[in-house]
Amino acid sequence: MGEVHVVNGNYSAAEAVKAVDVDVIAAYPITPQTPVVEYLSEFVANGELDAEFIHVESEHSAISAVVGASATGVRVFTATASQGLALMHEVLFIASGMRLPIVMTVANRALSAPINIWCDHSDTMAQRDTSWIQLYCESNQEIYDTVIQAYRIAENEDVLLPVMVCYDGFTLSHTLEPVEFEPEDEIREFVGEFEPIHCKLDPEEPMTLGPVGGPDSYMEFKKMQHEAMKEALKVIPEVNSEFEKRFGRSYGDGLIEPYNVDDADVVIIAMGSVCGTIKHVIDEHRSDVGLIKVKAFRPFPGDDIRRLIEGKDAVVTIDRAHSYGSMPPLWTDVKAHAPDVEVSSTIAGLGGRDIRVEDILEVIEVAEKGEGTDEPVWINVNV
Amino acid sequence: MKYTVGAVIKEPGSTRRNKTGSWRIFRPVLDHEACVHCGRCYMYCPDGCISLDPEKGYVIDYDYCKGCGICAKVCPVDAIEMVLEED
Amino acid sequence: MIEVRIHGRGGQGAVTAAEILAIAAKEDGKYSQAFPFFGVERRGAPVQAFARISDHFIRVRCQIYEPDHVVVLDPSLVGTVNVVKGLKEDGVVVVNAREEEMNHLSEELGDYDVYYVDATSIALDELGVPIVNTAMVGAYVRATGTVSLDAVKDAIRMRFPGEIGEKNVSAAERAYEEVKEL
Amino acid sequence: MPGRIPKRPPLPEEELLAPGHRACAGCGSALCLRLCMKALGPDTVVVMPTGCMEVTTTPYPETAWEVPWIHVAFENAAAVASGVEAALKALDKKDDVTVAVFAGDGGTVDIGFQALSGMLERGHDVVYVCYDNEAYMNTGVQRSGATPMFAVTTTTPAGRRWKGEFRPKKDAPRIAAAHDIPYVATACVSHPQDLVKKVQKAKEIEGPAYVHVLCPCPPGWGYDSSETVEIGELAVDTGMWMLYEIEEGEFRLTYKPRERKPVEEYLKRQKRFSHLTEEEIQRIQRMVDERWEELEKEGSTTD
Repeated sequence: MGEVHVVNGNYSAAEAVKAVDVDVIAAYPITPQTPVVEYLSEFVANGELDAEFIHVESEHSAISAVVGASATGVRVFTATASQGLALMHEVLFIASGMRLPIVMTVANRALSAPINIWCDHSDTMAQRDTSWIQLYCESNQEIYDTVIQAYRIAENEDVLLPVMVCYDGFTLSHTLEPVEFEPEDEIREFVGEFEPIHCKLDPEEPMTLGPVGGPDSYMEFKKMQHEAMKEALKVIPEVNSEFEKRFGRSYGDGLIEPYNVDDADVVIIAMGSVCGTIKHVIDEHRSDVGLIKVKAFRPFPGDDIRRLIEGKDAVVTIDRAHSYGSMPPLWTDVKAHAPDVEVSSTIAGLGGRDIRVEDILEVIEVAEKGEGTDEPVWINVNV
Repeated sequence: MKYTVGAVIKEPGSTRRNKTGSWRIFRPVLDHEACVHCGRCYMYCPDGCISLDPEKGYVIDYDYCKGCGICAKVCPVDAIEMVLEED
Repeated sequence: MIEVRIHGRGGQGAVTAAEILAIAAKEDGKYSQAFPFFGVERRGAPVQAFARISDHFIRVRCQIYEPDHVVVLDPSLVGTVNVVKGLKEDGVVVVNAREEEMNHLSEELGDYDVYYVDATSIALDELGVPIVNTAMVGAYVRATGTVSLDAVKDAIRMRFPGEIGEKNVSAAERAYEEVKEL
Repeated sequence: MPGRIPKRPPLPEEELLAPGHRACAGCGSALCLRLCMKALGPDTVVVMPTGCMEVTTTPYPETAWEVPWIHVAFENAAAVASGVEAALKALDKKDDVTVAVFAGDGGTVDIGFQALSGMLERGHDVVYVCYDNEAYMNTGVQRSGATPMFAVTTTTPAGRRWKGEFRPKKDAPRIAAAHDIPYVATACVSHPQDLVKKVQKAKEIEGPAYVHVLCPCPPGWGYDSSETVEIGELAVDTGMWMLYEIEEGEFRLTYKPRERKPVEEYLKRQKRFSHLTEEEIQRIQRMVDERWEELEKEGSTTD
């Protein structure tokens, strides 16, 4: 049995990183992720975590350093948000292209301009195509559990892809709530010792990592990455259910978490902390509504979502990001997998705009009226 | 071609398969009689294709020599001559 | 579910007060949530923090617009900030104020149940600094019964280990005793 | 008159940079890396940013490297090396393995400068070698911060208004030294034994070491591939490039030409300077004279 502590989301992330016993941490502070770096510094300073901590001079160097460390054959961690993630952008492709099992947490935050430190998903959505697995969390417990599972997923031989664990800035990162922390030895047993599988910088067995891949090989490597993502669609549920067996907690099948969907006429598809508010609305106001919480955005469990929304009266997505000049990302992915289902699109909660109960009710109304199917409806906006 | 996970190359020194000797226009020819075995040609070869044979002295590996001509220039006794490659 | 809004100034410990409440709720076997108003305010600026306390896991994650209770750490905020904004009809206000200040404050606070305590003097006595958050949590739990005083004391000790924790416990206990209904 | 066959060549025999790589004939940078590997030995992890030497040595599925080697991006070799070094520490292997960076001038003095500064300031035990061919040669000779005054590149052409590069070369070794690191040195491929000695020293010293190596480039500088060593020698003998060490803050010239040759002898051998007027040559001469005067004041001279 674990022990319950009342902590914020950043602490949950740091505690999980400590529990899995990472070897090298390189991170640069940025609101609202900063406390993760501070907590981990404290753990290392106190000797609670035996890791090398690299005080890098930028997020670009943070991700670069963990790429170097991971390639040398150790378990690594970094964390960032917003502009910091954008600064890492280039190296994200390289980390996944080199198939390094890096785990990074992102405290989701909007991108400038105007400068805004508050939550939305623009930062991680902009990294959608970097070939990182993206898992979104609804609660601080889910952050802790997901970071631990992320190492198992990333290090799986059939996957070998980096994982981004995303949680909403402030709404989770700076909010305290009870979280059950498991005994560290049990977590370490669950995650296992890190063993490099496909590469290691070691003079005993010299390898060349990150070579030039020309037109005769590049495309093959990229297709292999896609296949690895498809494998992750199998591995994520396996890890989720193994975790449940051991610790008693799960999040749907690890890819999506349906809530009241079977009995629902209207289905909302959403990601992150807003799913909690949606569940609250379903419980308190609209028992005829269901929720599909998308936990894994990459790989995208599109077929599972399609099966759940086929035949429903109304379906609506909530995106906390937009693809300007087109339709927002979650809607686009849902539609790509369910072209025959009418799906309404709403955009809410950009730049920390609170998503209130009344906003969720408005989202449901948009769906019921069949609006937003070819142009997103912006919720609680004044222009 | 075999495609490894993450494009990792596990065969060190495998560019040896690529015989850059075909790049050559001029060919260094070492006069072993004139050679004083100072090793300058060996030191300065950017392609590492001059080595010391205990029997023959310094030898040039024409499989890889690109014919840059540095060895001929640095030879203190002009023991290396650059001659036009034939066919 | 009880929703609490805490008004203070940057540096007075409003966020910590919310956190202590949330930790205390857990000690009482309840569920809780605590979060600051996510701003860029610095020391001295009016700030807010929030707490939710419930018998069940709290799923809702929007901000609090209609609190059940309001705690005011600094009397000068009453009048500058609408501290009772959205407060439910049967809501409770707990304010740090001296008895003589209450005459003009009560006008601003309307018909709500109002409790007051001179937390500044308590904090100065017990801690030597005018940081009133722990005292005000003590007064708040007396006024509302949301969580127990014992749980608050445990939470304070967890948040501030050692001597400083004991001083804060004393501050909370004294405010618990000294708080008065208007 | 045939001489005695030496038992050993003048430098270690092991070739850790295999032939068959695609560097240009007469490449000064390839020579530099080959020599550096002789100095560092097989227990070395090499980190390289994007550049000539990266693309020419690792065309999948082939590699010229006999040691573990990694490339990540253009601007982050020093950060990657920091991570490698930290991981070796975590694995308790740091004492047995050297971490080295070989980066071009662009990857060092321009785009990689921030990461380099961070690595030096944090004190990682890494040997950082800049192979400086004074422009972005990999992409076809565009100017970098290390391009010398008046040199023509494709982005600093000589025309009616421009006379090649506008400003003197960024003094990267001295900036590296300003981080108070234990060892900084300059070298040139024309002086291989000096270069190898310095890289060996850099390897032995604990903490960050920075070695900046001038590497003449036949196509980029405009001279025949056979002249790489001569051009390097002229750079040193004219004082255009100085060989020195800064060890624990102590500056020391490691080579002083008996009599400095006029810079014209160096400049006139290269197409990139062929547009220079007498006046511009003299301006370069004055710059070199002033710099020598300044540096000679700083330290003693030994060979």
